[in-house]
Amino acid sequence: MATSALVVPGQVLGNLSTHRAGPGTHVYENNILASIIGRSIVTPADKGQSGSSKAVISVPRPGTSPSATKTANALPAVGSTVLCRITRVQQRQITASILVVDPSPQDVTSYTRITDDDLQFQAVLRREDIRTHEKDKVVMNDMYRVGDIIRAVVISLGDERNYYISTAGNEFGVVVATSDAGNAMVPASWREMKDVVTGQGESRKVAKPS
Amino acid sequence: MSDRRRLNGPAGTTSPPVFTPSTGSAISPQYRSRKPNELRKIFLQTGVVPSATGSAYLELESPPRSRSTVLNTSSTIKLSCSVHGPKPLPRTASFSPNLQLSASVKFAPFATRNRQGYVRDSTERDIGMHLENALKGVIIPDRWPKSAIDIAVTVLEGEDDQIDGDRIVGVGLVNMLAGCINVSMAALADARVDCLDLLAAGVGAIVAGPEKPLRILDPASIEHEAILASCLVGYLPSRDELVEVWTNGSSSTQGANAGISFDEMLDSAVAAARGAQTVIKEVLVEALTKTKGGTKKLSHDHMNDVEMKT
Amino acid sequence: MPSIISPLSPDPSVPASAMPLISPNALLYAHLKQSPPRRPSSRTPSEPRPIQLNVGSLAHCNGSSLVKIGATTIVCGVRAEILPVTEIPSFRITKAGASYTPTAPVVRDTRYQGDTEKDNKEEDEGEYSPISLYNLVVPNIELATGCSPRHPANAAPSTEAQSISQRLLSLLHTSQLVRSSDLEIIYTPPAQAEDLELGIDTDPQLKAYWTLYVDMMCISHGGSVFDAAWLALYAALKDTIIPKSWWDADLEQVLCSAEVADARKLSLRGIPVPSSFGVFVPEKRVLGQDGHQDPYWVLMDTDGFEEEACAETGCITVDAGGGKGSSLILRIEKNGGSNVGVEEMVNMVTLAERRWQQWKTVLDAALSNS
Amino acid sequence: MPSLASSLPFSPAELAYLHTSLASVPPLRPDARSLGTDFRPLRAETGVLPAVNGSAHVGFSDGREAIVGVKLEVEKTAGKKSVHGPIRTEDGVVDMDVDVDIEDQYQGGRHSAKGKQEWVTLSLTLPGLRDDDPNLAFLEEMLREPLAVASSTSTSTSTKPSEMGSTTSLQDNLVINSRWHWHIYIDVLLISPNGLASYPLPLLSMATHLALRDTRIPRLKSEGEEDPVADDDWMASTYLYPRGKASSGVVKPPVILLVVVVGENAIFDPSREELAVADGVVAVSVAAGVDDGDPCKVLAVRMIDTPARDTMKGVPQSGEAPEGVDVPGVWRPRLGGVKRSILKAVVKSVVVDGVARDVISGLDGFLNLEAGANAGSMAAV
Amino acid sequence: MALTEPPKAILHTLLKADGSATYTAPKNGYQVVAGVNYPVEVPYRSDEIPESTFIEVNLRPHNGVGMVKERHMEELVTRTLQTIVLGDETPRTMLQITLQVVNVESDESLPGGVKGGGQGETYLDLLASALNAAVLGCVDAGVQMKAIAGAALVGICPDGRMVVGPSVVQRKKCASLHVFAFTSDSQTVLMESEGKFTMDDWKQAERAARSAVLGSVNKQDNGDVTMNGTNITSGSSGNCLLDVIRQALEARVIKGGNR
Repeated sequence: MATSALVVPGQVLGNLSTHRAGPGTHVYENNILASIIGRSIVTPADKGQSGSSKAVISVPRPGTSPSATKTANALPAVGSTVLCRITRVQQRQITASILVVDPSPQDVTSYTRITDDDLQFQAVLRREDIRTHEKDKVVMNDMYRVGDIIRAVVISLGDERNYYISTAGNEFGVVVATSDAGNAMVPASWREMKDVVTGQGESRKVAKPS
Repeated sequence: MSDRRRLNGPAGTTSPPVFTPSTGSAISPQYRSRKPNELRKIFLQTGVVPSATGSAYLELESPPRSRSTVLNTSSTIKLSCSVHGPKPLPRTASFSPNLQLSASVKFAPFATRNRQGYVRDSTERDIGMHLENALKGVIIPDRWPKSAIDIAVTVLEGEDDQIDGDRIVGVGLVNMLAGCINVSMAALADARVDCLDLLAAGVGAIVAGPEKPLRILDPASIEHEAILASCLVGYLPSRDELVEVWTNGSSSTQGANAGISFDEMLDSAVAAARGAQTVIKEVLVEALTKTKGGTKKLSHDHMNDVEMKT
Repeated sequence: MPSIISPLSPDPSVPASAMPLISPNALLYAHLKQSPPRRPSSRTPSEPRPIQLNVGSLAHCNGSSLVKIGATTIVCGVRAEILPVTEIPSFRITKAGASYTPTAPVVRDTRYQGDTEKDNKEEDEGEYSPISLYNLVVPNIELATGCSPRHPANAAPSTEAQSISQRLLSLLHTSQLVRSSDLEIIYTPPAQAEDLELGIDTDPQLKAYWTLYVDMMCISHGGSVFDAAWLALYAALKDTIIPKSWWDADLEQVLCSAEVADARKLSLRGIPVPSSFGVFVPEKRVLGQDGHQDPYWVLMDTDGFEEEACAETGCITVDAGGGKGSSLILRIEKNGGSNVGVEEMVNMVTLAERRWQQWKTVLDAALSNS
Repeated sequence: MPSLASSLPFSPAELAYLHTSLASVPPLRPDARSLGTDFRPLRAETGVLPAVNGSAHVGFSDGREAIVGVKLEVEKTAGKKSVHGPIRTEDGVVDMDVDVDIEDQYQGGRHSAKGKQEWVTLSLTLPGLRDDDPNLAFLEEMLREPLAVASSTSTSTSTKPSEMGSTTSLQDNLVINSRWHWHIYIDVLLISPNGLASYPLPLLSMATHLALRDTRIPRLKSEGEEDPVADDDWMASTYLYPRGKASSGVVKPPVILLVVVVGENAIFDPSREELAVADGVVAVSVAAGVDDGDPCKVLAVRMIDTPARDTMKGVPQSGEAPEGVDVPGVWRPRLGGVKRSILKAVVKSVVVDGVARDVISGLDGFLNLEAGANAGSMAAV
Repeated sequence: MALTEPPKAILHTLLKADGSATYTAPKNGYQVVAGVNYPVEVPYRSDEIPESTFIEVNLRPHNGVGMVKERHMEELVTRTLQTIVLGDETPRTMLQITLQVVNVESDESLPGGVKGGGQGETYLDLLASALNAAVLGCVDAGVQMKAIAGAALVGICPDGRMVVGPSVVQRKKCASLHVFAFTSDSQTVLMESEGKFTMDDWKQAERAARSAVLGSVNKQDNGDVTMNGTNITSGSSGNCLLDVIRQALEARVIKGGNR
């Protein structure tokens, strides 16, 4: 198959004996068929992987780098990092709506994507998943406030309404916050963010800027 | 008909105009100018609704009618479809590891000769169920767990149907469903939803031919006196599988007498489906090449325009 | 979309591409802050989007149109149905020569002197135009067609749909677009001799009205839906043909001739053209860093994204075709904020007139080749 | 019918077991029915409702029941001249819907003897389900469709108004004269423990079949173009579907059979377990041949969504198998549709192998063809 | 042009509601009763706004049930209140306002049997009264607002004359109708004009409405107004809308006590 031929769902791309199926394809009677329209890409198998040495055929979705396994408006999977906006802070848990899955600098999201809270997937951050140490002495209001943008990792598909996320670990926590005075805030330490205008500090669980 | 959430017409009931048989141009029923196995020209375009995940606009054109009379009969079909997903499940849904697909069909009030109301009636719900059944057969549901996808088809112009009265029944409805399946598949492909194959729908029919019944593809109900039996299939070409079958009209078995058997009618419908699929595949591939590298999703200033053929 | 370093968080791990999702307000501010101010859709604040128009493409309608303004697509169909006068509750026909005079004392203008003089005379509808009294023109917009994620398919009409329908109806009535004389079906009994002795009057009687159902389906919701809906309604009414109709005395019924040659067009009064605008006010948290003084921008013809970020919105409907020097304003609406006052309105009217010219050229082009 | 909340969803292991047993040749059915074409016993009776023209009550062995009532009313045909809507004389109800018939030139005089589809109204009610539920609309359409289909392909239209000719459909027999016709109302009531999840289509179609066979049309004292006046002597009324002595030359209403495709096998009268693992579900409406020798005719075929698509995936012991490789004995939700060849075989088995004829003749057993007692349980065919 | 006859406003006319008011338009036009409940639990989780107050307005016309026209007016009143109500003070709560039209000046000149207020009639006349009643209700319920808003209806007759608060018959004869709503710090929060008019007509109408709502232009420079009811500077002897509201407040606070 030409490396970047235009394919349509149902088009045979290769055989299971010679290739492995990547994203955007499915298998039927040990043939690999395309499952979306796009350009089929054959990426040689990198030796390091324990898997078999066969090349991977995949049909990437627009707006994502060919190698990235995720899709443009992908679904959060277990282990993917997500950016969420906090909508509700309760005693035992925090509800947030998932905005971006696996944020990477190259992917380009259209500016017309609608960001209403009720149209996004909902996630729940339980009290004991907020941080790794002193799990029981967590004071919710010192960790997160409504309206903060946090970076977290999905730990389970959860029940029919919510995914379960966790911010245990330094690189997870608040990324963008607004102070009570309504100004933007800049991270000051791992436990505190400082108001840009008034300089007044507020306590948050801050994500370590990478 | 006081619908509280819409502007209502006059208090009394209005009725469609009654036309007198105009002397000069009594319209002779147009006979089919197409060959028995020739489909109507398909005009398809994707990406008509930028804010949807995927969308498509389909038009089945019929040879241009003389517009000499106000009451012109046309067998063109114009459909628009938009796909929204993957969306979070509604609150009432139960847990499911698969993608929940819901499809619906709505006639525009001006789509048919008799004005349709805004509230969905049983014909639209029936076609909606058919469409949902066909599309559930083509998607791969476990790729997107715990999410829902909404497919909404709007019928802008329906085929004129021989049988008068306010319900569209007969071949007009079957052609409408075939159009809905094809436009939904194009929209799903545009939305990059994982599908097994490029599903296509085709209609085969048995018509009262000059001496013995005739088998034709893509029948337009205006062009035939009596349509004895019609058969619609939703067909997966690469798997040679049928996800949707809807036949009505009696077909005898195994050609016991001069009648055409069920199997032959099914094969003619599959041939019609294959023909439709090649056209749709061309348009999708050409739409892809027009937007190099498939970044069509992001460029918003240039909109591939939608012209509606008269 | 120009890649901009988000003013909010220098943290590179939050990619610029996520900005529109995290804070649309900040993104719009970052674009407008540049000089000259540009919008994410690379338009200047006062630049409207191009309009595309197709007319007369639906078979089962008396008149139809398709309008595309940027990402907003609306298909409009006009259906004419007959409303016999007997169906109107409490309707009394008076004998007077005027086509109809419900018992209201208002005498409509004299109607039947020569027709030619009527065409250009901007005669008025009088207070009790039958169109608004008996709902003879019924505009309705349907947004539940899956035209945007916020409008799911097959839901009951949302508040936005009802608001747009009501605004269309008000503009239709106040601009007196449709002449009620176009919608009347008059019957003049043949003046045989014996009728006079029996006292049967041979004056023209009004037997029925034409009712125009104007249905608009919003295929794609891309902001400023009211503008596109009104322009679609206008183009469809312009394209509408009313078949020749007469009252059949013995059948007690209105019959029509199916000939297009006999049919007639509607003569519409003036060309009202609405142009919507939004007023963008950056949030305090975004402003805090720059201390920018000029807090708001007026964006003409807002698209879906900008409409979401502007709390204060409005619309000006002008008709610059009057030829009486300064154009006539038909409707001004503004709500949701307190930034725009009388002064800004003045230059916005000039922008509205420019939009009027833009629509005029598009309309003439479409009508000429349809 | 999507799998509404069936009472107890099956586990992947159960589904795998059921699928392999049903896919084997010959199919091993969970309720030990020997052949794929065996039917479960059902009990039925006709003439159960007093104030109707025809009625039937059918019950299946798994507790589902259907009661059907058929009523006929005289209605004015909306001809060219009618101005203000038909007035129903039978029970004095003035029906004001303005039914102005459009005299279309391109229609030609084609529909003089033919009936209109609107004269047949079928409504299905299931307590507990909203009446605008798409599934009810789908079922109503499925039941009404074959009735409207001319029962044979030859195009000659018989002119005998009320006697069931061999070539006309139901609505053609409702014509009284050019100005009046009968309007037939078929009301179906379904009583079922797990709602529509048990695909009640065959039960409903058999009940409708028996009710229509039991329907009697009052004899008209008026002739020709006069306004219809009915003879109130019930014994003088004739059957809508006349019952000839021998079963030849007699047209019967259609019956809908539900066929489940598992692997290569076609399985009839599927129970809940068999439906749960179906690769495809096909509903075939069949009309019996006019005289004995004739094979049955297929009136309508519809494919229905199979509940096996929305099920959980089984996890093999030996860890996740690469996608697409089928581990025997591990359930995988069904993808795609039914092979074309298998579908043709299914329709052929319904019509040619005589399953339809057995079912229809079996149903005759319930009708007291002569007279007298009606209850009679139908032995397994 | 001074207001001929001031509107009437009475606070706390209902007992059970958190706040209530009755507003009667001049020339005994519309009379609207507003019932306000604030702050209340938001019924549907999807309507809840995490950082602000959800405002819901229900408008009941005098005859029959609310149709499309009433939905549009509710939307306009809601958006106007959103500009003046400090929503962030009480996040995730609801401000519910119910407006009931109790009296309408009947229009005898309508052709026999045709009731006024039909679908084809304008909605601007009721909009001004509804907005004033809503603001009065919020004031009585103690809703936290950054300013008070008032609206006035102005009609322009074919001969160019400005009529503030036209009666039903006058409205029928007007070439154009205008509704303007101003906050007490003299910003315009709502403009609704329909009919045929030029730019200077519109400016004149705006000035007339402004003086009807805010009183004459030369307010004392520090913005506050002498509370003795007779506002000499405005020379309009206290019959501009803000004065009416102020008098109603005095009646409620000083004389009425907590009735």
